[in-house]
Amino acid sequence: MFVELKNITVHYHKSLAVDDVTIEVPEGGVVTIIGANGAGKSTILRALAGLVSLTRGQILFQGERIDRLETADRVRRGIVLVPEGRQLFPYLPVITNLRLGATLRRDRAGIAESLEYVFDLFPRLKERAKQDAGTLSGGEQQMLAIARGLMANPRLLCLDEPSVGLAPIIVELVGDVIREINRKGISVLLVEQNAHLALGVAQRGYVLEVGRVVFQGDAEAIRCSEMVRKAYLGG
Amino acid sequence: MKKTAWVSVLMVLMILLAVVPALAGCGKAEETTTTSAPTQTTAGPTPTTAAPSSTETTTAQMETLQIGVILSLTDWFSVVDAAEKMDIEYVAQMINEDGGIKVQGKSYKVELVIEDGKSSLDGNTAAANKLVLDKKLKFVVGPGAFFNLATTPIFEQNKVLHVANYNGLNPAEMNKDTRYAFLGLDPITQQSAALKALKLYYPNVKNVALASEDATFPAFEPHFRALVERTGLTLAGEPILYATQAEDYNPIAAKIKALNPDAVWMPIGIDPTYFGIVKGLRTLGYQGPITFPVDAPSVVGALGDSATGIVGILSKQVEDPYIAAPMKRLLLMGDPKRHVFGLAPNALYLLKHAIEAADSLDPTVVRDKWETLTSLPTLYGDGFPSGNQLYGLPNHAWAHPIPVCLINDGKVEYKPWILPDVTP
Amino acid sequence: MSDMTEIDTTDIRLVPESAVGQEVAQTKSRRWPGLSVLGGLVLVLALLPLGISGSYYMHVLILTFFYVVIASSWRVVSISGQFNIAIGAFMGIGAYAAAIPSVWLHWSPWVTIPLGAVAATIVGALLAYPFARLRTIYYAMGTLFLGYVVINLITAGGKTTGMSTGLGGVEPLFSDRTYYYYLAFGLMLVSLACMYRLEFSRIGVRMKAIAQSHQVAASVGIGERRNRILAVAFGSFFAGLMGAVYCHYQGVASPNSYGLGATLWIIMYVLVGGINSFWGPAVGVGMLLVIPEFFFRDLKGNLPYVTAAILLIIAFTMPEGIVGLLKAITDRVSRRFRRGEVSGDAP
Amino acid sequence: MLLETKGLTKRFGGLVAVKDFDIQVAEGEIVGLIGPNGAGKSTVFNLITGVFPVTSGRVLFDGRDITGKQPEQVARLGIGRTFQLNPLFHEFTVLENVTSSFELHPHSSLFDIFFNTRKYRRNEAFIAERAHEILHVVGLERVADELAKNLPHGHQKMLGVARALATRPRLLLLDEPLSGMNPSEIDTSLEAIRSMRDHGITILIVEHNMQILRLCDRVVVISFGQKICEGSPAEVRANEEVISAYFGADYVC
Amino acid sequence: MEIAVQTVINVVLLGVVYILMGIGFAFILNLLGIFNLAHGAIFMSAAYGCYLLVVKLGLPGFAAFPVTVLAAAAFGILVERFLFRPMKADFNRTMMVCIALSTVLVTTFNRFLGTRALAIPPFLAGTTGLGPYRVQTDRILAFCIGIVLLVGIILFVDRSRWGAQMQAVTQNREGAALQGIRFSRVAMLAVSVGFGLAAIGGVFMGTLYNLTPFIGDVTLIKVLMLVILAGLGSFNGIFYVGGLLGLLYGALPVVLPGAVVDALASILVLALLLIRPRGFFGHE
Repeated sequence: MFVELKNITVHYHKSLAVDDVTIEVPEGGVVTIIGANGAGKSTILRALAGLVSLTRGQILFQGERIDRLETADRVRRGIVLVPEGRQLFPYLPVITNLRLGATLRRDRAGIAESLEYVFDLFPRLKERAKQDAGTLSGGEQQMLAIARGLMANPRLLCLDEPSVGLAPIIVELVGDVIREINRKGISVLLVEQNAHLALGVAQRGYVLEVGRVVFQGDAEAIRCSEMVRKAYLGG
Repeated sequence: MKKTAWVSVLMVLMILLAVVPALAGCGKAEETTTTSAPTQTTAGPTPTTAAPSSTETTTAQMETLQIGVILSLTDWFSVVDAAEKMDIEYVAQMINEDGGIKVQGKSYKVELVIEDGKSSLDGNTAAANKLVLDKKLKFVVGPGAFFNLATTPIFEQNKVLHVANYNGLNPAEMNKDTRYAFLGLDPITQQSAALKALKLYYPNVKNVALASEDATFPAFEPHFRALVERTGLTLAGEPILYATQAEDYNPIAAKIKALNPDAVWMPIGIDPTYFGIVKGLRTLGYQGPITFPVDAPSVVGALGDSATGIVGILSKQVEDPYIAAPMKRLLLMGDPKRHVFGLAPNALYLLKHAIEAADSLDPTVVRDKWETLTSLPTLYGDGFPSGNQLYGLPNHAWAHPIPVCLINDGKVEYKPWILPDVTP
Repeated sequence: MSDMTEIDTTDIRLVPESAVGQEVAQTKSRRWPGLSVLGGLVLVLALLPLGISGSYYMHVLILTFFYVVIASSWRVVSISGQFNIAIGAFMGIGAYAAAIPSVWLHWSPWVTIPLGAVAATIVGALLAYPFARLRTIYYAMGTLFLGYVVINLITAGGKTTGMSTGLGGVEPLFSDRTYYYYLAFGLMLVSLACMYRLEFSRIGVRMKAIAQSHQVAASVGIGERRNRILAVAFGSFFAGLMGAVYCHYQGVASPNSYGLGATLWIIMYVLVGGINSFWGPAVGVGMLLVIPEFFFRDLKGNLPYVTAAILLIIAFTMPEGIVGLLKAITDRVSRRFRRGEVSGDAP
Repeated sequence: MLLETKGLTKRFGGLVAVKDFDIQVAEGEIVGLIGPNGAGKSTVFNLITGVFPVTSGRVLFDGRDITGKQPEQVARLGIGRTFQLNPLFHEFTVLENVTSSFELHPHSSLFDIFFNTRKYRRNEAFIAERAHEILHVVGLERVADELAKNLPHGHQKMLGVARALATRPRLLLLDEPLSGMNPSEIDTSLEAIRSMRDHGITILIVEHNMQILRLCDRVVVISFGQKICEGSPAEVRANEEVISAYFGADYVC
Repeated sequence: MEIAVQTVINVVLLGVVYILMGIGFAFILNLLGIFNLAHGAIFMSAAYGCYLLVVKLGLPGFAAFPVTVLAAAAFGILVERFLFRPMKADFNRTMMVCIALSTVLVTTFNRFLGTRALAIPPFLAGTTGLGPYRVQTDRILAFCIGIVLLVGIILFVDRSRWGAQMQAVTQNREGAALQGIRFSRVAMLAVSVGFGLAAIGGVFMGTLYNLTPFIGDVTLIKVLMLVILAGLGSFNGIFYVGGLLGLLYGALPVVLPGAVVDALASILVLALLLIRPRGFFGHE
């Protein structure tokens, strides 16, 4: 398996946030984690990125244990998190934000190529390259966040709630972008509470409830599961 | 409610902290032969036998007289007082080499008990309390400057005779009720010498600009104005005041220069401020003479080429041909090139002679005798009382000849010492 | 603040009254050992002058009493979430409000001391009003400059304040130091009692609530501004009182004692002792003021190295201060004890 | 109407977070305010309770204009609230969280508190008792002595409610009370909320969990700071267009 | 007229020194969240260090200057690693550590060199004509070096890789970590640059003015004023506010006596702070 979170348990302060969760992401796949607010979805991504430490369990990347590594070393291996709330550098121009995404890369040519790629993907960013990131609209900021993540040349891109606060039209666009990224061979781990968006792009999904996986399977199976519909789709 | 356990532990610790030293204090109190009642004026110094480890066999037989010293060894005033500590120790050594303090046929070896005044009134209070209450001393030298504000009440209350190095003219430091307060150097006389020297070596000077540190200046102001008048000069403009704690003295220098005076007179301050202003004045192209209390080598070292046209007072150097014998001897006891303020040492020197003149170790007796004396030897030559009217005390403040030097182009030229005017 | 609400007794009681009563009784009995130790300490300190009368230790202890109160009053302000770097200035306001009338108008110390305390309280409360807008680091820095301004004003005050040299000739209260000892000791006991009462009553709860979340506090009706002002006024009252008494004891008021340096050391006393516990300031003063005076007196100029070393040791090994560490230890012990109990009960 | 807002508008810099928002809550109702994340639901709460100053518009509580009042004054008038994030005094125990929230009923004056008068002691005893009762009601009695920060998420949420109840509100604003709860917890919570209403507390709930529809008498849907529809749960659920546009098509299927 | 010209020169020079110190302080504050109360002590120690190198070891001034600055920067790395990092940015603990560090440095220099006021010998002795006015050559030199450094810092922060990383960490620490920026390295860099800039300020002050173990205290207050007034996290603001403080402390003493200067300047600063609690140029 490409990336594997094995029986991970995470505590925030002293309270249990993620309890014995196992998640697998195949190479080149799109996997989603859905669940209500506070179910522990973001915590899983933060643990994967190395922002919080595990209480128990392992994280494997191509069979290698990475749960003790610094965030930077995980980024170097290609695990990149586009965090919730975007976490941009608001007082730096768009272009610098993008270049900072490539902090660990040394190949000038490769960086230039990536830059071209993200500008192709998001032409709006090219127009606003000199503008401070904080002055962008919500949708543009989300694009910038994704673009910045792509600048690191990721192998697994983790997206945390990319649809939050976006107009429906833009949400559609985010879905398209995720598919496009995936087409390039980048695996995607998507955390969403917009189940529609998530299940629309993912091949496989996990449903999280209070820190535990309560359901997993193909996107289609989840969509039609009675229990999930009741709890999360307002059925 | 879980708190109780640690509260108990804490309390036990605190009790230990309080009780152990208290017991130690009691023990000490029993050791000393004198009682602690401060009213008992007959209580002399603690005549304990000299330390057995003393290597000097000649002094081993002498009894010891402990004299307290308060100097600020830490914080900002240590720029002045750290040097004083070394010199006062040399003076004590000098006195001991001469056979100590002789009272009623007995010789007492001087042993200094130096306390740190921490450059603050709080620190000086603590130091004075330590000397008076803990060491039960009856004679104290110091502190210098305005720190006497804190110490004088303690000494008065405990009838401890104290000789301040110099003071800030605050009535709380010395007034008609502070009968145990003596002053090693009346600071006004020092400045009278500065003006006299200025007039002597720069006869063309008609007016002087007065620049001073602001805090102590108000007390000195009338006296300084009188001095200027008495010397036959006038003040150029109003006095220029500055704060001690500033980085850049160039604005002050610019202000002084704008008055366009014949000479600049800086009576109160500490070295860094003097140097800063002189440096500023000289870079601004001011050519006139400047007078302030200096240590010649320090000035040359710190100012380099700017050290020119300076009329210095109080510089004590071995190569000064006019130097008084005791001062020369003091200089030769250590590195003769060192920076000597010579104020605390002088106070100790005065005290020694006053005690010998009174032939008693009772501070009250010494005081009574001292009030009748009109001449005492100082490190600078013969001393004389000054400011009897000002302080309302007979012969409590003393003055002495003041060393003078001229510094031009980084070269020091020593001049005959000047006898200052007596302050009324 | 009128009290209009009657207790509504019609509410259904789900918890039997006896259970509540039991809890209270238990608390009381557990407090006894602590109280007796405290009483013992008070007794020892009250009798000490018999042994050390006229000794230097008396001065140190008087100073200790002063600083225990001042450091505690800083902590009282801090429990409302205000890191006030102007406590020295309030002390200074108290001191000068007492010293100036005493020196220039020859008022009796019995008038000037309350005057100093009241002046510090009023100035503190008035200044707290605009500062209640500031929070966290902005508050700390704002008060830092406030202290700086007060000291600068004193320093620029001309002859009235004696400028940076200080104002000498403040009339003494007593001629005998023993009286000062008892005065300082008594004031410390009263002040600490007041502060204890404040902290462990509903007022203290309000202040702590604000410190944790002013928004949540507001949502249950705890006003942020008024409680913060109250905390500052309360703290500056004791700081001002002690400043006033201290300047009469010393005979001088000097800006040096109230400046940034002095304030930072007061804060250090609290941090070393433990900012989160009532007895922290007292322990901190003991650690940084009393211990060096008693055990390292001969170091003189090297003394700062000792205090620096103490600070470093505390910072590295005891993030919560000395009392914090003791508390953690006793907590762990008692928890282990309790856990044993519980597991014994478990089926 | 117990609570009424008229033309409520809030701007943060150039961003309009809430625009011309009107809502009415009648005494004894449970009203749901639903919408996607970032729609401005919590901002509405903060405007009602005075945390943010209102840019324009008015807030009326029980016929009184409370626009521009400080949060603690609003609380005094009888509006309790919970918070979505950081809803607690973390360093207090669960019990202290509740007792410290008894600020308004019964109220002790500074004098009473400081001098520990009979009245203060009586009040405190009453508070201790009531606090236990409230904890019993929300099911936190067993963890009364735990520090609030050590509680699991769901318990923290319930503690937030307990704290709000201690102010004895006439109107209770609940900010996402169900987030982070598992289905069984949700059931108990819904039950608890319903019983609060039965005790005479009017409730306004912000939620994006659709299960809240089971509870509400009326629902207001908000998106991008604007009200897009209002009505009974059934009506709102039936409004296909709105739901699909803002919640995704799957909500309808 | 002449006094005006001199005042302008004083204001500019003082402003440059304040800005250098302020930027150094702000680097440490913005990145590590540490109010480095030992900044003044570092400033003073560097001045003494340079004095020792020149006077005791006989190094030429131009060699001693960079050596001092590099030594201070190296010291910064040590301090970050062994004093600041273990404190985990806890405000109270870092405060204790900073005060301890400051106490040790001040006491040490006071014990061993504090017995008299010293001055670092001038780099270029004498004065230079500036039109009809004369200015100390060292002041001109210091001014030029200062300006070059300021430009260098602006370029470093705006253009260099490290500068961008530092800004990124300042603006969003977690976001920066997610880009693979190692906080510990950037923090180390910030502290060492901060100490280096303090050292530059110290050497300037030691050459132009005088040297006592306590010069740091006065400067620290000014730097705190500067950083707070500029606003936490602000970089550009430091330049404006540095200029303002230079103006206050360079020009006010010309028109006002003694302690009144400090009183007035500090009241002004406090008033500004109360009007704009978050500073004038800070973000948000």
